[in-house]
Amino acid sequence: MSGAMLLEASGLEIRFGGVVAADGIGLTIAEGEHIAIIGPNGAGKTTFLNICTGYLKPRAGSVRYRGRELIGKSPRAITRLGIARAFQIPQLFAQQTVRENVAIAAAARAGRIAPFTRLLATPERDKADALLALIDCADVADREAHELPEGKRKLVDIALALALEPELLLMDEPTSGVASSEKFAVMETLIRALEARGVTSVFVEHDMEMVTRYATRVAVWSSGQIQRDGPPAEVLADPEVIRTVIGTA
Amino acid sequence: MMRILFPAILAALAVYPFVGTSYVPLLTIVFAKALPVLGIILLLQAGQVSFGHALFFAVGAYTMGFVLRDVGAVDLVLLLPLATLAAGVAGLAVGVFVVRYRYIFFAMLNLAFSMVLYSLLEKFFHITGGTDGLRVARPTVLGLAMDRAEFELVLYGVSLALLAAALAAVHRLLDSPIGHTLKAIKTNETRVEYLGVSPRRTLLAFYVISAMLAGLGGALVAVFQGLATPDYAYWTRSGEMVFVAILGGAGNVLGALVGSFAFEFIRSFAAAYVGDYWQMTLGVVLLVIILFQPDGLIGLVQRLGRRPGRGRAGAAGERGRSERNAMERV
Amino acid sequence: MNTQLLLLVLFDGIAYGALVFLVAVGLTLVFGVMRILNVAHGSFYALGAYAAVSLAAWLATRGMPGWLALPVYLVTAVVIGVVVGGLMERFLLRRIYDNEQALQLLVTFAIFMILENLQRVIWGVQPYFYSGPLQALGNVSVGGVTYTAYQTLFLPAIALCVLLGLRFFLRHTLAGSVIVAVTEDREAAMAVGINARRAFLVTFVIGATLAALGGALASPTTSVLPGIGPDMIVLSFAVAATAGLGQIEGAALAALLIGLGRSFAVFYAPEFEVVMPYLIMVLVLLVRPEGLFGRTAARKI
Amino acid sequence: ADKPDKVKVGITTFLSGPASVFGVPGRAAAEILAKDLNDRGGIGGVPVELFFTDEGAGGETLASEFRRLVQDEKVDVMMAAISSGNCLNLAPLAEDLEVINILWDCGTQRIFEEEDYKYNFRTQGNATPEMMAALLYLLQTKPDFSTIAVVNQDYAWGRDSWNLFSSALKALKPDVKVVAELFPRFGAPDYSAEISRLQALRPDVILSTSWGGDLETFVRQASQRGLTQSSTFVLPLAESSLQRLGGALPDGAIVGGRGDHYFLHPETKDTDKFKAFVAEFQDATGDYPIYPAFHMAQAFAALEGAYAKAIEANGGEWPDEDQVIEAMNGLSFTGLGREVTLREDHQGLEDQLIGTARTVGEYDFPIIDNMRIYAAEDIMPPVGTESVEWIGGLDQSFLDTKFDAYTYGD
Amino acid sequence: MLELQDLSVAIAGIPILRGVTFSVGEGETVAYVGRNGAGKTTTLRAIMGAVASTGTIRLGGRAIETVPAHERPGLGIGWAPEDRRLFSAFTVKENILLPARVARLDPAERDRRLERVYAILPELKEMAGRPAGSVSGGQGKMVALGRALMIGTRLVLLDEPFQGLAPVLAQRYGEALRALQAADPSLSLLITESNPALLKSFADRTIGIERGEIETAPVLADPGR
Ligand SMILES: Nc1ncnc2c1ncn2[C@@H]1O[C@H](COP(=O)(O)OP(=O)(O)OP(=O)(O)O)[C@@H](O)[C@H]1O
Ligand SMILES: Nc1ncnc2c1ncn2[C@@H]1O[C@H](COP(=O)(O)OP(=O)(O)OP(=O)(O)O)[C@@H](O)[C@H]1O
Ligand SMILES: CC(C)C[C@H](N)C(=O)O
Ligand SMILES: [Mg+2]
Ligand SMILES: [Mg+2]
Repeated sequence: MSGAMLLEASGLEIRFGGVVAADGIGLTIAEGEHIAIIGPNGAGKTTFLNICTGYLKPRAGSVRYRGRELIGKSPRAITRLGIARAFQIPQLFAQQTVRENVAIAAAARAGRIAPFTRLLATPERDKADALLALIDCADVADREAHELPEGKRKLVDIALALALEPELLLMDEPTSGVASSEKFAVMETLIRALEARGVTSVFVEHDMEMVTRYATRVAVWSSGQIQRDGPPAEVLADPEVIRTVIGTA
Repeated sequence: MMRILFPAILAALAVYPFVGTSYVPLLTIVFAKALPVLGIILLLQAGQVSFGHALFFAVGAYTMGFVLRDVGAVDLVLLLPLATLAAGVAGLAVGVFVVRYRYIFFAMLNLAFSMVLYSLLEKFFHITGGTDGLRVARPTVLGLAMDRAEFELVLYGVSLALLAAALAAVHRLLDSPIGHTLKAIKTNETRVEYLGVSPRRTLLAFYVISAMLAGLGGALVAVFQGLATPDYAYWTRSGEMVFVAILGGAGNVLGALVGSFAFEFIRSFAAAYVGDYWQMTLGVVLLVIILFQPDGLIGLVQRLGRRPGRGRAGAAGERGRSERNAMERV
Repeated sequence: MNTQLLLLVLFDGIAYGALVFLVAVGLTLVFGVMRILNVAHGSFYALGAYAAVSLAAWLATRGMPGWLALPVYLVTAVVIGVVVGGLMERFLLRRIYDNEQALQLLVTFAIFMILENLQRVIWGVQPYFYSGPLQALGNVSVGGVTYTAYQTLFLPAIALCVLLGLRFFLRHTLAGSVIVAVTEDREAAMAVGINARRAFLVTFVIGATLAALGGALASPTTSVLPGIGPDMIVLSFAVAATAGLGQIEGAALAALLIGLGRSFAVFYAPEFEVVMPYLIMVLVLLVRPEGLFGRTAARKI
Repeated sequence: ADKPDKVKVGITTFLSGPASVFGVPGRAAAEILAKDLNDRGGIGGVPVELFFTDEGAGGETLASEFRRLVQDEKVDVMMAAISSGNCLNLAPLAEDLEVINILWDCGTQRIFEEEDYKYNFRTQGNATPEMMAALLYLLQTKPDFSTIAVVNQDYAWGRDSWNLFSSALKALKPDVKVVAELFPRFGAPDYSAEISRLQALRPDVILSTSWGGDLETFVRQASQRGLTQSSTFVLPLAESSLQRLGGALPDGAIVGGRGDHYFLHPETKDTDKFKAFVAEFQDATGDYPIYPAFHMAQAFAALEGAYAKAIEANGGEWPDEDQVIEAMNGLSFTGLGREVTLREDHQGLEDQLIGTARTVGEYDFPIIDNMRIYAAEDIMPPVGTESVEWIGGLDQSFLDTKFDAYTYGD
Repeated sequence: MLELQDLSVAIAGIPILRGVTFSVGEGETVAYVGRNGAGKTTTLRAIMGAVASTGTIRLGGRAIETVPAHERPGLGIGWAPEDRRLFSAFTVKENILLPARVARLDPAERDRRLERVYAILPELKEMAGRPAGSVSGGQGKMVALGRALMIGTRLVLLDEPFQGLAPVLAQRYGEALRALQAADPSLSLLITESNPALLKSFADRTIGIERGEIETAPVLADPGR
């Protein structure tokens, strides 16, 4: 099922004071994959995403995207290459409405400056509404972002990433904080949308249920290293992984 | 409100000179000074307070002075664009540097630059006329030399027209995609980066525009007063501009006009009637506005037309605030 | 340039820097803690100077020896800090903590205008002058040049004490931690039992007191006149920004730089005297965008 | 024209900022003078009404206020201004607004040398005679010095006055070395660094044409650090600060008052008019009058005189503006010093009184002793000649310029 | 221990809690569940006095709605906010100790509690010296929990404590919290969770909230569906 090589990370190292957050991380991602990253807290999962998106610069190692080196590039440049990111802690524009939030992202994607047309009169408006409907946040479209409850904020955060129409989408615990009643429904539609658009995705996740359902592959982080990497069935069955991450239900 | 109120005000102001003249000079100043305020409002959208826009005001003013002194009789129609351009160039030069900074650093760097200009204007007595300033001769308009009365009338019209154009343009601009990006910088710059957009360049673009607005204002004031002095660039001037922006209300471009109007009138009446107390009067008025009308005079009008649930800072306060410093934190 | 001149530059620089620091540190503190750029700070300075000079001069006519003015200054400063600063925080600032920074700044701007005017009403526009302490402490001679011990020794000493005192207060006392916590997140602070309001009040009063003290201590060295406030405040701004957000040590270094820069200018390039503080600030921020001692913001995402 | 019910007079003076030390006494004087005038029935039976506005508010606000007074209040005469800078800006404005303007205190000589004005008149001397008097007095009384330093405020007055003084010095005593030219900004609160530098340089003479708060701060800090012991101070404007400086000003400093006026003026101090004014001024302010007060007296004398002359010329009828202007030309009037005459270039001819500070029993502040009064004509260029070139042509004979000498007490 | 009598909150005019009424018994552990935006966090913030509310809030029989926000922790209420709210200027340890210092506990007592916290959350001991600003999302949650336990002697409010925690840890917390109750039977816990499955294991009781109102018959959303 997995197509051409998309992203290739190798030998990533970074430490903060004493903490080793990445210690020779290497991971390859092929088109069409949906890779779940699991691992104990503080293992370095977010750090990995931070490196891939240019927020942190590793002491060593490289990340190639379609053969292009990403290390040293700014988050902006990397985003322009088609890599979008959703955050563990939602990053929204607090004082603008949810619809505006998403439309801004869409406009950024379209490179639309249009100094004299209203944002909500541009085609981006419809894009925004479509996306909000997808993650079923249409009801809060007119709320200012800071008014939203945590769960909704997470979803809107994902919508912003989607609005960039990325080739590769990196999501940091996309549905943590989203009520379990919606969780699955949302992730379901989300993954379908990604498939439909042919978007490859990586998502950090602590909910094994999610992992088993939606990941095509699982990578297990543990104190800055990749402890295990493979198809969900195998990896989640690995006693070591069960001991360090999953625990006995 | 831009639809109803704006045209109404314009119409009223446009016919005024035909019914009465005594406030023509004061109103001209009001219009001219509303321009830099508009520039301030622009930057406030991105959460940035410039404490140095007097710099560009002064650049505009002195450009007029220098050209008229050293080049000779240049026509107003040429002078204004010239001064605006000069301010724009200055804005670019300073902007490239300051847009890298935020909050107090942004505010203070702007202040620093304007104070540097201020000191230079003061020090280079033989070029700039020093503290006493530079006289600005009265230029021709479309080739005609005019006496004071005519010229003041013309200037009234010109300032009003320019201001109206600027207000309309900025209003559009702020609601446009790039305008919204600007506002986004205020609450979450990191995310803007992650949208593939450069906050700095966006800010720079608007910075230059605001500088040009300030410059135009300075130019108009200078020809009107026939004078350009270093304290055009002094920090309290910049403070005044921010002051007026808040007084009028930074939430809407009309705030610039309303604020400038209120400010100049309060000032001249205070000067006339409470004499030594004019400063205090202004201060008290401002306090009252901020405490009881945080979104400025314009907010009063605006409030009526606003849907509930979108209340600004005041209302959504608690969470709004914690949200804000959450944003600083996350 | 010969060493003797350098020496003089050094002394003038330190003397002036010490004074600037005493005033600017209060502003830096208030800004660091409350994120409010207090434009009225300069007015506290002026009030301090006026109150101190008129009180001391009056007492002197009642036969108070010059050195006794020093304790008087301290008392005046504290009274002003507590009364004026306290009232301002309690009845004005407290109401706008939830509003935007720009708005908070403007409130202080309004208060600045009012206080400036008020001070003119109370003390008029005539200059006041009383240099009792200055004379009491006498002169010292350096390389054939006479300095007042007050400016070259006493003020720097005081500045040093204030620096160390504040440092200790913020780093090693509960009150200090409380203030720091409140700065970062009021709601969270309340949730661990901190009385945010009191913390803000205390901070602001300290800041105001320092400004007033600066004014009081400056009064013997200059005639107290309308307009000293606004001049001092821009300097304090420059210091606060150069220092880095709320960095006490930064403020000290920045003030010193500015002091030296100024006296350098006077000796070697008088035209640049006025520009110096700003040039220094621009240069520093060019190299260190977060200010001299500024910490780069904590992890964001 | 038929009689108005008031003659409105607008006056600009420093009411705020360091300079207000100097401007406020000016206002006090104006109020006293207006009251007296009105008690005497006003101008040709018409009372005067005064409108004050603050020069401290800054050039632009001042210009607007000037406008407002002329256009809205419809004042008949303006009196502007103290600061040379403001005069340079307001004189053209007055011309533009076609209102009579009396330059009541500002000093820069450039005003009438660079422009011809119809509506502007200066009822007092200007920088040139004021500086020449100071220089002459120095050269005549303390000729043996070889180095000089200047500490002036950084604005028109400070610059122009030094320009005049120094070029005259170059012409008359070329060997003197200028060791430092310091122009601290107007209103600077602290001169420590400047003083250190001066102490390092040890000039024989230190000139400062500063005034108001600035002068006081400078002199205080200088004397505190013993600078006043090591150098001779030449302070052409210090008369206006003597009372507040008290002991800080060392005996022996050369002190002037920009014209011939002084509350102990040897020729006029005993006239009833003079005594009455000093008394009233003391009641009002608690101080002896300083020279802005005297300059104000001259402005009022000129105003009254001009109207009287115009009314007479108009056969008892109330004059229109042009007739008043007509009357102003060549007008002679007497304030509280000697008589002053307006030349055809509208510049006043005012003699110059200057002397040496000395502490005496009767006053708790130094008084001016060894006074010399120089005649205006002798120490300023004739109409049409620019000061700078006139000074260029000075030679040693200038040092023999006559004067009337007086010592305190007789 | 805790009793809420028709507690209502409105923000910017919108009603967010409508007459919320329920109680948590002494030593009881209550799961407070509801979908996003139901009002869980707001309820906790109201109890802490972080938002203005109407109705009554009783702690151990005493009405505390009039007690100023900053004095409520002193009554023995600890709160671990959903969004962590750490003080990044301090280290992890300083964060945990802060409530105790503010309450001026004597050092002995303070250390006793600190040990208890470390016992429950050993990870914190390792992180003790690190700047709180630098810790990871999940680590942050732990620090917030530890901080709440320092001061919360009678009632601890946990806002989605498991959110973002690796499952092993989540489980261990379950156990740890139970251990806590065992150690101190009078301690009451109110735990919000949008994912009730995690609480099934040890909550004594579940209260549901929906659109700001208490659901009478809370149906625990079953993950399977
Ligand atoms: N400052 C505010 N302004 C306007 N509405 C607000 C504000 N704060 C909260 N709300 C609204 O109150 C409702 C409850 O929010 P709350 O955070 O309590 O939900 P929650 O149950 O905690 O959701 P989650 O499980 O996602 O944390 C939401 O609809 C939210 O939009
Ligand atoms: N900017 C930083 N400064 C200092 N330390 C950091 C920084 N970013 C990460 N760390 C440390 O690196 C380690 C890995 O952090 P990271 O956020 O990647 O963990 P994580 O796997 O995402 O954990 P979680 O599942 O809780 O989010 C943590 O111990 C954290 O304290
Ligand atoms: C007060 C005066 C000394 C002012 C000075 N004559 C000037 O022209 O500015
Ligand atoms: Mg993470
Ligand atoms: Mg919640």
